[in-house]
Amino acid sequence: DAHGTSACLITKTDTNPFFVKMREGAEAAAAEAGITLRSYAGKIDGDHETQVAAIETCIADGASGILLTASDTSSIVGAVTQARDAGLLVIALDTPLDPIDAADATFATDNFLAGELIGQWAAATLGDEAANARIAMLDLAVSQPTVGVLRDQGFLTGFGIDVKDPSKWGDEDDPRIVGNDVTAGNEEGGRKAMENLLAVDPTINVVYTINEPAAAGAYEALKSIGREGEVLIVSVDGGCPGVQNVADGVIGATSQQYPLLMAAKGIEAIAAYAADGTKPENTPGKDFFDTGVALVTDQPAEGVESISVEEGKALCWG
Amino acid sequence: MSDKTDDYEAVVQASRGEAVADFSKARASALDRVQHALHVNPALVPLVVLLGSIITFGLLLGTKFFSPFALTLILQQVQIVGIVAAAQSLVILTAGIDLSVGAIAVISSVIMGQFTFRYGVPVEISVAIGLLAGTAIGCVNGWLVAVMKLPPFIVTLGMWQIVLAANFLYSANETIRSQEIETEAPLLQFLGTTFKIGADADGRGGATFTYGVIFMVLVVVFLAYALRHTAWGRHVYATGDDPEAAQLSGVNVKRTLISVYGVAGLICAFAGWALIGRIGSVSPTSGQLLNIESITAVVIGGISLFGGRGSIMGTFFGALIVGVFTLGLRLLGADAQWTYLLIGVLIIAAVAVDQWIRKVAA
Amino acid sequence: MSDKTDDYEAVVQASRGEAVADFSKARASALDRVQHALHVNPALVPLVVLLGSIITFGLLLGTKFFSPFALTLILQQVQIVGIVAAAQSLVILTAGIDLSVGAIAVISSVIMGQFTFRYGVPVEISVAIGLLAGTAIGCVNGWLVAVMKLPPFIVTLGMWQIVLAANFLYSANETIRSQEIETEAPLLQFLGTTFKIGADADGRGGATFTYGVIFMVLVVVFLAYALRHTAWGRHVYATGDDPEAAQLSGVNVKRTLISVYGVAGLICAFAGWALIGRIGSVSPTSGQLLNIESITAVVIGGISLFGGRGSIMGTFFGALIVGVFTLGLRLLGADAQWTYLLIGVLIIAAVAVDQWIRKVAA
Amino acid sequence: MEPILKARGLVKRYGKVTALDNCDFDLNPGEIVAVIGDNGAGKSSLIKVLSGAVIPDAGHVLLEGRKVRFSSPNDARAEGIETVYQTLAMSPALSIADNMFMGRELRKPGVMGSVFRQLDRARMEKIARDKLSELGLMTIQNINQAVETLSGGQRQGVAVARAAAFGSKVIILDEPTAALGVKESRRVLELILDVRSRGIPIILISHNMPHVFEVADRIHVHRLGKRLCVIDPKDYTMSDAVAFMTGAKEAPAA
Amino acid sequence: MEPILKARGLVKRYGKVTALDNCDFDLNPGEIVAVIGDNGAGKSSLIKVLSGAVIPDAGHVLLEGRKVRFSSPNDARAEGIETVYQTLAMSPALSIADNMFMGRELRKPGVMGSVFRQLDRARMEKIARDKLSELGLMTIQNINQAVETLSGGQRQGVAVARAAAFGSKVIILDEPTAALGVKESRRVLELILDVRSRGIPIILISHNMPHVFEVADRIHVHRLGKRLCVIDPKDYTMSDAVAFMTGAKEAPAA
Ligand SMILES: Nc1ncnc2c1ncn2[C@@H]1O[C@H](COP(=O)(O)OP(=O)(O)OP(=O)(O)O)[C@@H](O)[C@H]1O
Ligand SMILES: Nc1ncnc2c1ncn2[C@@H]1O[C@H](COP(=O)(O)OP(=O)(O)OP(=O)(O)O)[C@@H](O)[C@H]1O
Ligand SMILES: O[C@@H]1[C@H](O)[C@H](O)CO[C@H]1O
Ligand SMILES: [Mg+2]
Ligand SMILES: [Mg+2]
Repeated sequence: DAHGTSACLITKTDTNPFFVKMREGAEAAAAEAGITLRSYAGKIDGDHETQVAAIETCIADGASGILLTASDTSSIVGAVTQARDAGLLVIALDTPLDPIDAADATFATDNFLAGELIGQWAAATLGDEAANARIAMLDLAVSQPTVGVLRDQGFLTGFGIDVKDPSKWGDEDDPRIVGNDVTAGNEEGGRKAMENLLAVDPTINVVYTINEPAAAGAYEALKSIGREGEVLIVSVDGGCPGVQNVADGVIGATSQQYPLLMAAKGIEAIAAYAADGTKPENTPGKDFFDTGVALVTDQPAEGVESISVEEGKALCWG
Repeated sequence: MSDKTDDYEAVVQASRGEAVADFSKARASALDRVQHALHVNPALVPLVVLLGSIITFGLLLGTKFFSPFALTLILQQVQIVGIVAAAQSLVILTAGIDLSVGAIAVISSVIMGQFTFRYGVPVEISVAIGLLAGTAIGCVNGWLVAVMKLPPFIVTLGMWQIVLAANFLYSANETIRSQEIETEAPLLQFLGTTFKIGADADGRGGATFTYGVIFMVLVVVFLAYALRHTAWGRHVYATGDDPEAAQLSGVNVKRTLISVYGVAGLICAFAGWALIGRIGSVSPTSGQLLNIESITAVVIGGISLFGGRGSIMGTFFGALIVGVFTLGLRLLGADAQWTYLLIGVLIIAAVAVDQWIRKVAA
Repeated sequence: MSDKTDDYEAVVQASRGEAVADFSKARASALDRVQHALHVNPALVPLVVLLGSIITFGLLLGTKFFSPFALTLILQQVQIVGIVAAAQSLVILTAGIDLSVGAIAVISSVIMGQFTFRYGVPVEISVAIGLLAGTAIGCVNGWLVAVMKLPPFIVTLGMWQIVLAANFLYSANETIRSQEIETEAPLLQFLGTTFKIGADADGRGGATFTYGVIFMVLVVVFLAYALRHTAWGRHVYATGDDPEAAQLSGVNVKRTLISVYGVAGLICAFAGWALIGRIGSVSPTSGQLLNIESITAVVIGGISLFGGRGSIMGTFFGALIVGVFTLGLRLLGADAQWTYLLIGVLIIAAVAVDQWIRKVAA
Repeated sequence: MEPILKARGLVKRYGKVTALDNCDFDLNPGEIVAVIGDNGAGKSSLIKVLSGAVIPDAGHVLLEGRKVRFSSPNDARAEGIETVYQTLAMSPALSIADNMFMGRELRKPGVMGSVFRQLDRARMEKIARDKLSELGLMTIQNINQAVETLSGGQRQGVAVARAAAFGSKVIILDEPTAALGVKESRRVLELILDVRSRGIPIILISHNMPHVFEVADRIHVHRLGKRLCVIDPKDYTMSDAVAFMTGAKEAPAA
Repeated sequence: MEPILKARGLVKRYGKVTALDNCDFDLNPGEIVAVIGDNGAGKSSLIKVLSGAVIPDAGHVLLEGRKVRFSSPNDARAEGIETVYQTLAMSPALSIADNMFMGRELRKPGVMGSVFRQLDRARMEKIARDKLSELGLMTIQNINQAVETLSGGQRQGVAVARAAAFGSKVIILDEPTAALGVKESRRVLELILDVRSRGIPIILISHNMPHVFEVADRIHVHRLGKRLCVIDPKDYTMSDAVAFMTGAKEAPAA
């Protein structure tokens, strides 16, 4: 009986639909398992201090476990250790900690892989033209948070471009890259960044975007100069509006991740731990539990595994 | 020889027609004329800076920058900030500040979208409700400032957090997609409607305008008129200059303040509408930096944060200066981080130049 | 009967010892004493609000909140904001504002870390260099405000962007991991050192303090002393009250301003050091909200944004009030957005209560 | 004769200080009443109540026998009471014309005025210029120059001209010559007499005894927040007045 | 006799306005010089140059024959020149004692003072209280009350007391009685005479001719930004002075 058990969910923000859905998923699973769930979130992506304070609050609150999507994967380790020392089960969701075993378990998407898939798809779709591609890179923020770097570098790797230092974007010198600009992960930023890069080079034909809102903004910029049909836009997330945008041809392909699964798995694990102290296991062969990533597109490319928009819609999260 | 019976005041009794104090009219040099022009029209300095930077980037970048396409692109990029900064100018002219402008814009756009899509309210009415909501929030700000006499910084800091949180709670962070709006409620995107002048046969290049850009210009012109040519405008300046003096000399300071914050809220709500036009969709996460960006435009435009001095045209030029620099630096190849840094330098430099020109001219 | 020869001034010639103006001493009621206490010690209002909110949450939450562990946890959670808010108070007392505080704290911590790890500089020297860098940035702010006479809002807005971008460029966005610091340069984490009072056998529960918390208290006490008991402190108040009058009555306003911004920079650099202690690692993305959070604490603490009025103890209580509300609301089960919304309400309410108490008492 | 302006039992407290302590006041039609008193006696507080700038804690004001409740200076102005405050109450950054017409701006005739609410600048400037030169108070180079560019004396002059131009029932002047030079003060005194000759009564606060005795019809002596007595300048000397006001001599029964 | 303070060829322009137009000035040891002139004649500008508050565009100032370059009021104060400005220059939120010692605070003796730089409040308050009562200017209930709680007249008194207490070489007073009542003005005049009897020379700006003629040893007539003439009050009447100052009469050769 899980009565009296409580758990915490700490997300990077609760303004990003990704985390909103994750929270809804966790709430539903918690209600089912009879667990009380408290949710916390940073004010902005990268708001690390609020997450530390949240962990402390969970300890004070006597929670059994914490589900955490860390804003700063290595800085948070101290607070996580404190929680584990206090007897809480800490599970990293979506974003692995650094080092990964600082958490009791990790249920996550492989963000580099997510980027790699759309990179491979874009290269395969262009075929020989990939050699002459004009690529715009729409990243997250000048502070270069890790998700953004992993997806960006994954995309370039998948596309076949040398990424130089894989821990930062913008140091590449491949002439096919027109430039990097930042979007704050929203439509407005996506549009402005796209416009800026189009002013540099109006012949851009491949656009990497950090997430689907940024992709939607980029599309508006292209539409306003009448080039929306001639450019490949790729993105990451697989939210329902994003998948719908793939269906509508706004986005060519997107890498879908599964926050609801992460949340549900996390709650299950905490319930089990509270009941008899068992800890969750990793996906065989990996040092975390991979909740998977799938490329969603209706124009499958040869050699790149993908699912259809129909399938994507069935799995989408918001 | 002096004694207290001396009726010395009689000396001046006769000379009633004479001048008491007069300014020397000599040296009406070119410098004088410049100074006078600056006093009468404080927006001249930012205009000079704007033209200077356009010319500089034009020389450095050639037609890449100096094309109808790039120049009108800047207008499109600054339209939201420009509209919000017009609202911000009003508030700052009264010696206030409004940190909630961005939050008001966003919640208004969310209300327009959610009323249309969640509740099925006709889109015209939803837009009206959104505009009303923005105005209402502005009026609450104004009431707290004018009647409760709380400092504007605090009132709008609190309101910012309240409105933003309410926005996320209400919208459940859901985006309404561009394609849905286009088919079901195109009026929401009305201010995004584009028209081109001088494009090529395929409709590419050339000057591109949107109704949002036109709207921004109209707001600025309208406010410039209202501030300069109506009693309300004079009262706004007087309130910002010295609220106590304004009250004593017959201005209803409370009403003026509430109207200013209310109008600012309305303009921000329009900015929210224009935002839908610009990004196509209704997104509750937009507009988070609008407060800082609008204040930056106002200050670069030469309006004093202490109230009562400056002109709304200056704000318009201030917004354009930031736009010109941002695009210009990107086209010159500065990366995002460097651009961010250089805009910081620009902010300080623009104000320093402004001070310097005024000092030299004075 | 009147004529101008009447030497009416002679009437008052004799009565030299008499009082010119005197206050009625009647009605020295309890209310009067409250008013006097409030005037002499403006931090009383936030103290009352603080105690009231601790008691309220204590009643609502019982020992979950009202335990040494939870109460000292609040201290730990507010330490960084508390230190930065102390710096912010100084600046606001001079009628300025410092938007760059967070950026200064972060770049200082990055410098301490990078000098130690990238260049192999001994950690003591790296810390000193970090503190110096913070001070230097503060002095540049001060110079721009005092000598170039630019508005503090703009100077520090620009500096915020410049320092933040420089921080990202310099650090290459690299975090220095806690584990490395612990083994190679533990001095960087010095202010994070914990000690417990009254913990159980396993070291759990009980009151937990860190050197950072102690440091915050020391900074506040030190500044309270300096502001109240040294000439420099009086000059800070005079400068904020009326800079022109201060200058005319013998205060070196420029030097005072530069020293204030410089000291603020130094304190922020210390906050950067404490930040390493708190989060374990050196992370260039921390501290982005410190400017707004510190201003909030200052204002809730009753320091006027117009300068010259208020006390640093008030700021300390202000920071604690926010900490108490945040933890209390969370423990009560409010989710993040509701907490933000309620903090927004708190900000406005705290200032309204402050105004009201002063009005009633006056 | 029924006073045009009458106050009874006015009380105004600022915290511990009682600025007005059950104070009475009377102004008869067509007369100049001077209010004299020590610094801090409460003279400015009294006229602030009469002009609507301060709301009294107790007591009432009667205008032409009607009880009036002013809650702002605008209310008093609407009744024809114009005031020059000790602090002048001008907006430094605005022009002389703007300041003169603040709160009672003239609009253009026709649609421009009624629909677009456009100010009739030309007309306001002309009137402002006329008023200033008619009163002979000063030569202003440019009616559009900002008030902050004027000297203290010039500002004082503009404030007085504004009151004289618009006051239809009562004009109140709080130390209008304090900052003025000999010549400028003289002009203001002449102006005061001019205004009275137009039949408008005036309340004049001043510390300058010769001026007070020269122009006042009656003198209200204020002491410790209340009316001590009212004297006729023809019956008493300046020395008497000063003695009453400072408490050196017993005041006559009011 | 060598003047203690001497200025030659001072020029100060504010934009188009020339506030000082090649102005000279002399103050002899132990004397009271009054400066009179119309509003806007440049009197305040002159004394702001002499007291370091304004740096002149041209010209120079000699103190006891030495050329001095004041770049702030502090420089002038360090030389023993104290000034009461027309605007008073007080920090409203600070106490009377704080204001009196602003910029020259006393520190505790011993380590507390030298290392911890602690102010000696008790001593400063005592001195402030003594100075105020010694000058008999006013009764202050509490030396620690904020200046903003004082009436205009009381503030004026504190400012004058501050200058009188610290001025060792020259005391400059810019319209010190403008806002004061009869009794309070009287006190200030007595104070001025007291100070002279201590051998300290005084510069007094005033629009009050009887006061000027009562206390001044010489009168500097200022007109259109420069010294028009210097007259001895024993040789001329007030009417003469006013006539010179307003330009109604030709001035005597300086
Ligand atoms: N706004 C205020 N707040 C607090 N006290 C005030 C305020 N206004 C006036 N007082 C106090 O009320 C008393 C009367 O002030 P008032 O200004 O009416 O005097 P007055 O007779 O006009 O003096 P003066 O001749 O110096 O102008 C004084 O003690 C003054 O300090
Ligand atoms: N800071 C300033 N900026 C611009 N003009 C100024 C400034 N200070 C003084 N002036 C101008 O200089 C001239 C002389 O001013 P000043 O104050 O010296 O006159 P004053 O003789 O003291 O007059 P009053 O008797 O009215 O005090 C005036 O025309 C005034 O407007
Ligand atoms: O890490 C997260 C998620 O993977 C999601 O894409 C939302 O934005 C990022 O910050
Ligand atoms: Mg008065
Ligand atoms: Mg003067």
